[in-house]
Amino acid sequence: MAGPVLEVRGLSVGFADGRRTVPAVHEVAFTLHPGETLALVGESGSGKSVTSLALMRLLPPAPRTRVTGAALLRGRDGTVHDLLALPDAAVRALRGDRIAMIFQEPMTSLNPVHRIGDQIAESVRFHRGLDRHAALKRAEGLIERVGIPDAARRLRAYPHELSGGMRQRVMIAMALACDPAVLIADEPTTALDVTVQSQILALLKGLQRETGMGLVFITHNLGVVAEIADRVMVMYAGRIVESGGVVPVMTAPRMPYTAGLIASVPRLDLKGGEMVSIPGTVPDPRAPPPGCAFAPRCPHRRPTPCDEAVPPLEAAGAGHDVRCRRWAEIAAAAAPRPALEARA
Amino acid sequence: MARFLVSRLAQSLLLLVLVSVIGFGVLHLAPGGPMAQFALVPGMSQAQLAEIAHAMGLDQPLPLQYWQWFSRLLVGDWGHSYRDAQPVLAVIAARLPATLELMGAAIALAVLTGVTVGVLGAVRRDSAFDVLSTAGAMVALSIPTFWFGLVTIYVFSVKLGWLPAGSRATVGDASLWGYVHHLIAPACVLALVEVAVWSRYMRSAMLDVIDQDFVRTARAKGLPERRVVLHHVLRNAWLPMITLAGLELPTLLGGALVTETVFTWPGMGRLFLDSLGYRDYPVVMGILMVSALLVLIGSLMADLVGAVVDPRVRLD
Amino acid sequence: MTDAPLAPPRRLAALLSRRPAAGRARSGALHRFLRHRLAVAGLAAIALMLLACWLGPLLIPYDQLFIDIRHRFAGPFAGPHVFGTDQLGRDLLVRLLMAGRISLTIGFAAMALSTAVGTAIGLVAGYRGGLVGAALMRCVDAVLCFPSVFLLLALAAFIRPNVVTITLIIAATGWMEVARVVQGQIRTLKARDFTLAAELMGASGFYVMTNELLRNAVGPIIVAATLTVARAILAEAYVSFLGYGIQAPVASWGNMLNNAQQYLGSAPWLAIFPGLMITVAVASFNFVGDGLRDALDARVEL
Amino acid sequence: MSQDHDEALPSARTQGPSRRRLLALGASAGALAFAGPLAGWVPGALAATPPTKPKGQAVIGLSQEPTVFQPLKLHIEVDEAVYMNLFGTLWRSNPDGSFAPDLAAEIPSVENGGISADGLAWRVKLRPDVKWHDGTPFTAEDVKYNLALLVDPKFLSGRRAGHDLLRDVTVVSPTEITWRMERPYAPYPAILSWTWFGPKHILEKEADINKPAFAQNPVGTGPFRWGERVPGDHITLKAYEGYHGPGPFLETLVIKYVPDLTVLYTQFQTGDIDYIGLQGITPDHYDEAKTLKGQVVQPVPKATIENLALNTGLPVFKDRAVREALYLAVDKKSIIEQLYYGLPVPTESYLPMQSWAFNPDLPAQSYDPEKAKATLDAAGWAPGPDGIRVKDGVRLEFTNSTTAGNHLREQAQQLLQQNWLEIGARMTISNLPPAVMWGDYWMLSKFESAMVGIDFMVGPDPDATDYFSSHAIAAKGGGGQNTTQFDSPEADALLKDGAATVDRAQRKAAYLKLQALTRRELPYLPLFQYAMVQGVKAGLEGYVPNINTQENCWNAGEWYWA
Repeated sequence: MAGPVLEVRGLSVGFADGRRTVPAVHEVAFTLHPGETLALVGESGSGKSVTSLALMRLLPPAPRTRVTGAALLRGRDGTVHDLLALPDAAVRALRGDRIAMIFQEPMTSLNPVHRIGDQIAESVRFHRGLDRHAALKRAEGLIERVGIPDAARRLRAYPHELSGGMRQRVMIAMALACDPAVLIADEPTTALDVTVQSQILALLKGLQRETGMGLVFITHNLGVVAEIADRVMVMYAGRIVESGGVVPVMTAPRMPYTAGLIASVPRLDLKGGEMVSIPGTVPDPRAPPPGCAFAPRCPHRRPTPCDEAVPPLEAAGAGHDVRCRRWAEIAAAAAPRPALEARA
Repeated sequence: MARFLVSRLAQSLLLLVLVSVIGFGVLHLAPGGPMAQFALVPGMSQAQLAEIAHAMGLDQPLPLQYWQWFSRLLVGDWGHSYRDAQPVLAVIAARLPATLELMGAAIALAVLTGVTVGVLGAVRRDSAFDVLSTAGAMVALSIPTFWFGLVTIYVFSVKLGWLPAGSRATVGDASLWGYVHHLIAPACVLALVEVAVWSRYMRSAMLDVIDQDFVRTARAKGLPERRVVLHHVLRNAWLPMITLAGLELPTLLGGALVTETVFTWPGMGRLFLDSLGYRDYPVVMGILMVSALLVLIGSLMADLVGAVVDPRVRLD
Repeated sequence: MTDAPLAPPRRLAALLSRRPAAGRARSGALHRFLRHRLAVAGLAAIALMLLACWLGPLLIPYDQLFIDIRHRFAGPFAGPHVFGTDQLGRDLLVRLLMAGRISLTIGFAAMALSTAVGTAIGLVAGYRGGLVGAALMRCVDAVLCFPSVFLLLALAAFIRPNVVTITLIIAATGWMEVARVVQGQIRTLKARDFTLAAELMGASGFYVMTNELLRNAVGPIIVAATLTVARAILAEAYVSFLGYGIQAPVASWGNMLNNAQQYLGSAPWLAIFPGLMITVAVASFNFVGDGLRDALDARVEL
Repeated sequence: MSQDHDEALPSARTQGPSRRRLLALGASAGALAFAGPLAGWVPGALAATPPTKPKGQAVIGLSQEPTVFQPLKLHIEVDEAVYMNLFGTLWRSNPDGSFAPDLAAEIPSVENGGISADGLAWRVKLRPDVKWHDGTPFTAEDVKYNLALLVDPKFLSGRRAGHDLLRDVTVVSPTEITWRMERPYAPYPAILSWTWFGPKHILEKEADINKPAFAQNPVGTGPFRWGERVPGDHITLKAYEGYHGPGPFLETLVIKYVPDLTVLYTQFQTGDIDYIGLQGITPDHYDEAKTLKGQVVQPVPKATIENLALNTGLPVFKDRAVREALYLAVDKKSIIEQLYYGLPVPTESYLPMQSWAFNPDLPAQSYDPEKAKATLDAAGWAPGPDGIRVKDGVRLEFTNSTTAGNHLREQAQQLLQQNWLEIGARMTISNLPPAVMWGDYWMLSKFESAMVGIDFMVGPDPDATDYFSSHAIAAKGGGGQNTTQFDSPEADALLKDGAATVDRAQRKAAYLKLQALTRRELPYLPLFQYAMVQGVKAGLEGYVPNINTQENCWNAGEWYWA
């Protein structure tokens, strides 16, 4: 492979709140290679969606948000563009073409008053300059490709005439319209029935194989991660707290938070098994804890070193990073299945 | 669809009957009457007056008068004007086009301006433009239309001499410009309140839509902002506006009456005032019925058009 | 189910939304109202106007009715009459303020009346529902079919105009919206549990209506009432302007305009001051209504 | 007839000409229709000659809308502006008060044998060359039909009084008609001067004579024929080339309806309107209008007298002393000079000063509150605790009404209110919409006091029976407009004398006495005789104000552009 298709460096996002700026994302960095799937995992408010919207430049403009860092996207011709530094028009030319996104709510993410064919074709018409007829032809192909039967007829359907799963397929078709190099999928299955979920995941995986696109898959559900991701990046309170290959992170999480997330996955093999959850809530970004942001909810918390300062991201193995002062201690002391389970 | 139409029509007819009862009651229970004009005829004796009243059916009990009027209405006979003996429908029909012209121009102006201001205000929310246009709309809603009309005449006709002071056209000048020239001031005055209403509604409808997910989807496609706003936000936001157009009809008609008075516009509103002065009951009732009819048709049309342009709505 | 432990990112939505954070709702309607600068300005203007109209005339050494025919059409801001004099040589300022008393009184009285009637009809229609409710609401619809100006003029042409009758006819053409708002509100409230709870506890219909439903519909009613004051002032002005309203020598803002129309060329201040007073008064009530709408979170559009 | 100076009143004012003595200084006497420029009216340009073919257009602006186009039907003053130009009368009144034949070949008189010495037998000769606008010849049959229709009980006639005295109307030949009068009635020639005729051959075919299709496309014998009507806006009349008299010189005559007086004036100012009819330019604009370039603006006297009508049927007004005192307390000078800009002329009579029967020797009122108080004191009206006078339990307190919306009159009312309060009389203003004011409220004397402009004459004739005869009190079952309920046997006798003879000297003697009587008894407090500010665009020749007609566009057939 010819190097990463997307490289994010030191991405930080802050929201203006009155005269202050409330930080939402700190110094996020990652790389994405063609054909690779990176799962971005975290609770609500962890900053994963903000990260993706910042990459897409879909956050409100400057005075309301402050975005710093770089997001280098490799263009079709091999040139590298910094998504965060380009003028709006240049970003628009890449958005929907080289980098595309699908959203969590298929029910509301489609425009209710336009036919889905037109909505899919719209992107092609703009990026490829096709006329309406040719664009619709292509849309029909895309609809078939995302597994919707009777494509020619569906083209003329309105969103409200489709089920949630169908709509998400339409969203995917729309995102794939211009063969993007990077697809960001923000919780694409959360709002769907479980059976539909796996269909969509399978579809995404299949399409990725066909096109070789890089996939950033955002979810709060680690069960899904295991199915789809090559690498995992866990976020908490706007920071990456653990990242690495899917196997090491899922089997041997080093960050207590990651461990908690894994434990909270409902398991089909445990019949009637109790749901495990992490107590407490995500800290208010306006008043973050002084040290480790997870410390207030962490079973392994020690005032020292946990509350002293924000811990740095440390290497915990090959390509496996973790943001915890005590990861080594905890790992040494604990059994493979972390202690959180007991707290249920 | 058919069932919807039938039930709506039935409801509208019921409303029309109610309207006619209320209108008839208000008019006929009040003091004064059409006999005043006959009483001033030289040599008219009280006995002759009584004869005329009898001939006009004015001496009968009110419910009976109503029934006679209404049963004639049912067969399409709206009666004759007491004043000039012409059929009421002909009298109204002669005046309606002027009113419709004024209303049409005003609504076109109001929709165009109001929608633009509302869209810009929503897109640039909290900008100076937004704050000023919102406050401006509120003030526009508060200016008495007749006063604004007077000031307009004073400034643009009397002081500056740019616009004609009232009337629909200069007699003998049948040019299009002649008509447009006369239309400018009254249409603007009538449009003022409507611009305010439309921009406020448009802005809030836009804001309802602008934060929705599908707008983000459109942006994610890399569409130019212009297209996002016009094709995606506006296309959704103007759907409730169609209903508004229906709801605004009574206000607009009322505003037209006021504007017609100030600008001596030869429309239905002016006729209404003149006929009230003469207690020309058949004409006054006719105008009330026609305006109620317009209002009902307007709201029905708004529903129908709304259903046609909004794929989500099914009428049944 | 997967969402149970970790809710989807609602807070993000709150952050991204550029609307005032919902989280601040707790700081109360008053706070939200006060944040509405135009509404506060409107309230201040109304207070000032009430004060000026009721106290001002006591401080001005002219009688609003005293005719001094030799000093007619004195210009404003020159000489002893601050706002000049009118066509009969009366002091314009004191007339403006006395007219304010009349216009505002009619505004408030018509509001009170139409709100009371509208609320009563809306309550009954909303609570009773069924045939009675439908019949009442059809009547509301029928009256709404008339452009209110038509109805107002039809009524005005027949009455002997004075403050009471003018108030009555304005109220008669202004209660329908309130009725609609209340009826709609009551219907949604009725569908909620607490009505049922009250009824199960044996409360009478009247009790439920007044104590439970009405109390909960009070926000929209207040907003509607405020906007009704604005409408009533405009209505009075128009009727009086046409000469069917408040009669000379008593002044109202509307009939001051009526008399001033023909002097637009020679004495424009006679038309400008009353027109401005109407605009300021109506705008103030509209601003307050708008602020209340936000503060009480009542979606009322009149 | 009550006349109001604002819009939308249903007053069927049908007044007519009177003899203009004072203003007719240079008038060419005689039977010709054209009576030279009036003293007091200065034409805009040097006299030019009329064109040989009809040319150009004149726009007449009116603040009320003509809507009745069947001239015999019940109509109002403004409708006559159309009749004057579209229809013909047997004869019409000149500005000097003489008659000029129109459809008649000559004015019937005792001298030429048209009227018998006792005034009962009439013989009218008609012009042989008159054709209706549709080409049908006009004949005596038309006259007979019209005279019969006017008194047809099924017809909503514009005037029955006078016509109902006719008996044995006989067509002698197509150009000659005769009839007999039930009794001598002096005003009848005057009444005929504003009785316009419609075509028998069309009207007799109407399915319902009260709802005539004729009104859609009226046909007359006047100098102009029907063009088109845009309701609510204007009526266009076209030159009738077959007209039997002089003219028409204008190709088009437009009668435009502009209900708002201010807008009407503005359109006159900007030149959209060439002449403002009816009440003309409002006095408020007089000073400004005088300075207009390109417009000739001047006050023109009207026959209407502004009055305070007191309902003498009420206890408070029964006492002559009260009426006298109220009159003394009226600051007439301020009303005329300040409120009406000095335009009207103060008067003590109910007749215009131009009438041949006008009495110039009546005592002049002077504003004297002290004398008014003394009068009331002497009559036993003593001030009560609140300053309002009382006598025998009757408080000196009453309402005053007029049509709502008449600005100048409302100002005068307010001034009077202040005047009267000074002498201990409280007047409350209670103005009403026209349809209420002029209905039973006025006709059946339900008002207390009213401010009205009245033209008391019957056409050009000074007969005021309708207003002062005790048989004309509608509230007591009479037919007439004696709404003040003035009941005086002396007045009845004088009125009877005046109407029963055609001898002018004899009539004048009766009317002079009657004027002295009403000045003394004061059923009406006379304020002033109206003068309207009228204006025409410079260059419009042939315009001549005529106090004897309702409308000064009476001779528009002879107008032309210089």
